[in-house]
Amino acid sequence: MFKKILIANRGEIALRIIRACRDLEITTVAIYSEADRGALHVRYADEAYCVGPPPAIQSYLNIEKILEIARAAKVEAIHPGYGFLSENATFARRCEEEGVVFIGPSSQAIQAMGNKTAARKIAIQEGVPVVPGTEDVIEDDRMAMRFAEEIGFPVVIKAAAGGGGKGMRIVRNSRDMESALRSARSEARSAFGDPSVYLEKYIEEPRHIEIQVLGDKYGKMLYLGERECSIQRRHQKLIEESPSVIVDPDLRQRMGKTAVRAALAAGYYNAGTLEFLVDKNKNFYFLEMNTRLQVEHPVTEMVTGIDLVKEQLRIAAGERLSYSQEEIQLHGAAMECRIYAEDPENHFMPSPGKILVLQPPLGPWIRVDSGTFQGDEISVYYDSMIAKLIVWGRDRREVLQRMSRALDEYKVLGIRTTIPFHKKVMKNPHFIAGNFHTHFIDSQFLDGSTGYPLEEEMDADELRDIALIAASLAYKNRKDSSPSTPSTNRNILNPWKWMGRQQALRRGF
Amino acid sequence: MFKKILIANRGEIALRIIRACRDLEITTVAIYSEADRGALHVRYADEAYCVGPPPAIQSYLNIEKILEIARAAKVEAIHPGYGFLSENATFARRCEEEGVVFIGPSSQAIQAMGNKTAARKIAIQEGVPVVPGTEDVIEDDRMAMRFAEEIGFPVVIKAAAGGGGKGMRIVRNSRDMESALRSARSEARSAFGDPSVYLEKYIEEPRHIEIQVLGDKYGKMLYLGERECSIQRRHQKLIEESPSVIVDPDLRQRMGKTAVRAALAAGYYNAGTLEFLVDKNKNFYFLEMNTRLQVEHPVTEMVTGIDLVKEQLRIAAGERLSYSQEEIQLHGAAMECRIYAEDPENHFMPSPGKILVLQPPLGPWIRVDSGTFQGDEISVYYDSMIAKLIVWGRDRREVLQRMSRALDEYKVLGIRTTIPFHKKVMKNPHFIAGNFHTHFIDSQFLDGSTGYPLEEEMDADELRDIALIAASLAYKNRKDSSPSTPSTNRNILNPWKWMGRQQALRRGF
Amino acid sequence: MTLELLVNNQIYTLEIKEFQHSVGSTGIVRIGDREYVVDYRQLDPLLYSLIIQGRSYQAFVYKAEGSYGVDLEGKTYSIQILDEAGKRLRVSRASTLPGQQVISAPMPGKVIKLLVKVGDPVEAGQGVVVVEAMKMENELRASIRGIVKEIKVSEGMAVNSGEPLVILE
Amino acid sequence: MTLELLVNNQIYTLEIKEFQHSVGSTGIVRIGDREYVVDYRQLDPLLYSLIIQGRSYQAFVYKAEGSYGVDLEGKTYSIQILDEAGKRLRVSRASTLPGQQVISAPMPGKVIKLLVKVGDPVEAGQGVVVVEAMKMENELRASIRGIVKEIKVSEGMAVNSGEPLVILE
Repeated sequence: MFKKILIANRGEIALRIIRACRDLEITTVAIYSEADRGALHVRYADEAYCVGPPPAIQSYLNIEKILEIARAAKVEAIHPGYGFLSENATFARRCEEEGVVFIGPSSQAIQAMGNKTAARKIAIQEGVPVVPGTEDVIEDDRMAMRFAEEIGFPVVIKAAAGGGGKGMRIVRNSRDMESALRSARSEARSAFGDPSVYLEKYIEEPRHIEIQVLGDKYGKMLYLGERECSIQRRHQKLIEESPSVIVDPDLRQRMGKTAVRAALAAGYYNAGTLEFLVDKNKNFYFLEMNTRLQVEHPVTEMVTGIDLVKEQLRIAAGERLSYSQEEIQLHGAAMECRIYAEDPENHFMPSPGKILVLQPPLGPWIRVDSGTFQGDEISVYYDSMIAKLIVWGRDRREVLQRMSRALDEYKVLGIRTTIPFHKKVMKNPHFIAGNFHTHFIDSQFLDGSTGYPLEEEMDADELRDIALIAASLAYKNRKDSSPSTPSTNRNILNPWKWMGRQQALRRGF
Repeated sequence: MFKKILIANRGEIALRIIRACRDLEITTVAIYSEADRGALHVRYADEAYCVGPPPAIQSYLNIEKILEIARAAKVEAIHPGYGFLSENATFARRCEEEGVVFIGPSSQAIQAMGNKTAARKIAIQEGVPVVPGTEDVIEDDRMAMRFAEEIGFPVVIKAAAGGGGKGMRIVRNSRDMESALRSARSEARSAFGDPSVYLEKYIEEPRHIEIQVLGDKYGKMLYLGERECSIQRRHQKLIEESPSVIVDPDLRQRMGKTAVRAALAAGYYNAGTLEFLVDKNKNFYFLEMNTRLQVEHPVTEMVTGIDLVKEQLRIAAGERLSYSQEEIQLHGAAMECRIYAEDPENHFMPSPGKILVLQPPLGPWIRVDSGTFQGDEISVYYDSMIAKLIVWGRDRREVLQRMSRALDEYKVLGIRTTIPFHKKVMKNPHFIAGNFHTHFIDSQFLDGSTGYPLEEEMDADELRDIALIAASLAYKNRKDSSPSTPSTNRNILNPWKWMGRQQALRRGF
Repeated sequence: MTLELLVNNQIYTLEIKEFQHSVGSTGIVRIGDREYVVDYRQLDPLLYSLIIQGRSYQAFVYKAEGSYGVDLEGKTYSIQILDEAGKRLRVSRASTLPGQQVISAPMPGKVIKLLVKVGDPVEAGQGVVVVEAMKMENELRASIRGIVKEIKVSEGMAVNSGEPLVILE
Repeated sequence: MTLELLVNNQIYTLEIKEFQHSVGSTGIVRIGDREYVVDYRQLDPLLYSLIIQGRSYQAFVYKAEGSYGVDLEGKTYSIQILDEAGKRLRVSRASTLPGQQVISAPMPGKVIKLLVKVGDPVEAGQGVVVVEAMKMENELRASIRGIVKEIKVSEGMAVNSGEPLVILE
């Protein structure tokens, strides 16, 4: 096993990796941008080096500077976490060239599976189902029509040059095809300067379900069940769980074996994830592969008992996977809520700022993977995800109850977070019943004017009175304790004054 | 299920019960002594009522006052936690009389199994092995000799009137019997005014292993594996784990079935624990039954996935256990370290006071059941246990690694705790190998003069230099920020001053 | 002691009586015709425990932009106390022209796209400008219906928190 | 700036240079012939992050009984800074008679049992008095060998923290 590694990341995932390293008594080297000097991952690592100015492109994405630190600190390996350089084939290759182990797949495997089109080709070769589509740009409208009839309506026209819904048209029958092609091309031209479009089968209300695989360098590849990731907003995952309510043992095995086949075909090792769309009839279609650890890896860890980061370290160090597919059993259910510094009532607008109070929930079957601390300043330079709340239960019902409780206990003050929104989702009858798809959040919760309004409290009047009382007592205390200094905002917050006053109170007993 | 219950306890176990109630949407009523007005359990409960002055006898043990609150708050049931009134048959009976459900066994079962002698009689009737002994006082020395030869040496002579080792003699062969009896009687007379002694088989270096049982009101009784509780100091448990390294599936089944038989014989329902001594040859002897939830219940929860507090609530509400013995499987391994406010370097002397900093460990497979908070004052009135740190792993080795890591992360400042002592135990080769017994802590760690000295640091010199640097920077900051006010101790601790200064620093970028 | 408090655009009058210790004791608070017996304890600079008619509450109270933020059972209230300073503040705040809306940058970032130009009519809820921050593009919307009066930035410009971007009328 | 610090009964001289910001910056500290380049940041009233020659440390520093308590990697140091006030303190503390030990109550509690009487010889480590607190009986022990000079309490008496119980000589 390695003696010393560098973690080329920040935030909760850097903490997660440091914890795994500590378990294995591996010395850790953190890197930090100038904005992150006080960050938690810097304090938790054994060593820490500044990697550059705040913008990621000058720091956490600066390949040569990171390799320079790796050389100077004499590390054996680099863990990229997720995001940043984790799926960067150039970085993986540069590590290989420098003789530093990249804790992930080989640069060739990243190249093969990291590119969506290339991965799709490998998948098709291996007989892995993909969303049927023309792949190439449509030159001839009649060919498009023939193809649509072949794969069946509805189909979707997509702009070849870009995304974000621009130049996209859903076509439900052959009558609409011609006009849809025309308007899609015109929109694509004005949005991207290129009218090219292609055709794909439209999966209605699909679920986003992914398979976790784990493979060593000796050709052993295992699947660790699925994760249900359909709860998204702005195409970003909000809530993930394992198992999925719609995946039965047979489907799990079929998807798992398919995923293993595709990963093996790419010569893959390390932890990896194959993303699928699943339609109402439980047909699954390969979307893409993430050649790295996922944000939502904890839900798989909770149901399998396998520490994925430790496995990544072992695999990278050349160890063999020590168990078989049969030994991987899913126990109970797990769910993750991502805590973003965003305002759900204002279209999930980022909410950077100072965290005045941070109280994570504790107690049974609660896991918090957090990258922040009370007093921390959430900066505008990086991702807004500040923590993940993961809950395990014997079944999904227990998970939902426990998650509600944990969300209630979780206090993050000073910034807006997605916590109140998650509470609302936990009470949604469709969500509770397991009936949802990738458009669920927008279709159920979006309100045009305010964004995603939160639930109204039942006992709003009484609560409001209590809030008024609390504010007035705070105001009174401030006045009582400083009659001479008129209204300096900070006085109320001076902890040492009240400590003295508290002692006076205690003596009063 | 109940709509509202009262929790007749404080500290971490009150929190634990409130959390289970919140999961089940049961309204909670806390009671608190005047010393506990600011305690965590008061804030986490839905309702809270003062039960009396600080001493437990006037508050948490005040049966009638508690029942008065229960009536006024209109609760359906009372959870006693552990300690205090949890094994008090009178309290259970009074609850029954008042028509409030006691969340525990019936008062008769407490009476039957709560009394050590009565429980021993039931056990013998049921064919449960107990430590062989004369039970009655030895009148005739020759009978004692005959009995000793029957059960085999070594035997132990114990004073009938008391404990604490006074009047106790271990006899290893028949030659020493007569003089041992004489001196034991004389010591017993001078210590307790009563020379009566009795004889028991002496179990050398035994392990303390207990079986968790769970029974409903309809005669279904299950065992949930064992807990290894041999790591004790002053006869109080420090570290518990499940499974025990010496318990194989066969022994587990035999002990489990024995425990179930004894519990059923007493008409028991609720969660309960049967304590056994296990000798080197894996013979087990029933010691006593705890007719309540145990402090160390989380290790069983972690390996079985069963929420014992929720089960207690369900059983008390008259629900049936919903699973069978076969469905109870132990997954992986779990360990608990009890965090006491005590100074291990000074004979585990209590260390009450103010908690200046409290940072529990977070991350994968870590559970913290805590009853305290940063700024809390650990009072002298109650038990010194302030929290429990529980860790799960795929096997014991993983648990030990993770526990070491979690202990390193756990910061409790302002008082002394057992955290550094636990760290030392985790590194002890005998403990790691699983070779220990109930005298292990004293035989391995006790040093006559200082108590239980902690490990010396390897890099003590360098660390000391860093500590000196930290102290001098703190001193310098204090001087820099308040040149006019000479050395008021609190200045350094004013958080609002440094916040302003921090902002100045940030602008300096 | 009598206080006027402003929350959700409504003013409440509170009468506070009989509290003896400044960091914890029992007293009475009247709000309109509702009377509360309040047992409170300040446990932390920001943390208050209140027991009112047997119910236990945990409130975090902090100063934020001239008013008190109160977090209570996961709900956040913004409460202004109308003492003399507060009343002055209120008056000065009212100086924003009625019917005008200034769309400001909610955080430091970069203007990615202007979705309107001066003179354009906009509906309430319509996107006006896109600002990038925290790796995300954030569309800022109009909260009133009106027309674009002034645009103070151009695409690609870096902006600071609170900086006005677009003014609607 | 040069400071004298006392830890574990040894005095160290520290020379501190070049720190510019009071809550975080880089500077040099010399201790004897050892020189450290220190990059530090105060993150909290009690919490310091130090990076020294690439190694990252997290130190909690708090005032405790006239000296600084420093928690570093789970180890606690008690450090006294010998400024003028500190030196005076040190002198006044030295007034305890040499060879004498005052056994005081470490916390409020009740005297359960006196294990010695005046004139008894005691060994270092021998139990002298039993005090009950936090549900436990705690045996207080002699740290020096000597004889019992004075007993200031009787069995059953309630005692406060720091109250002298037995004096040995």
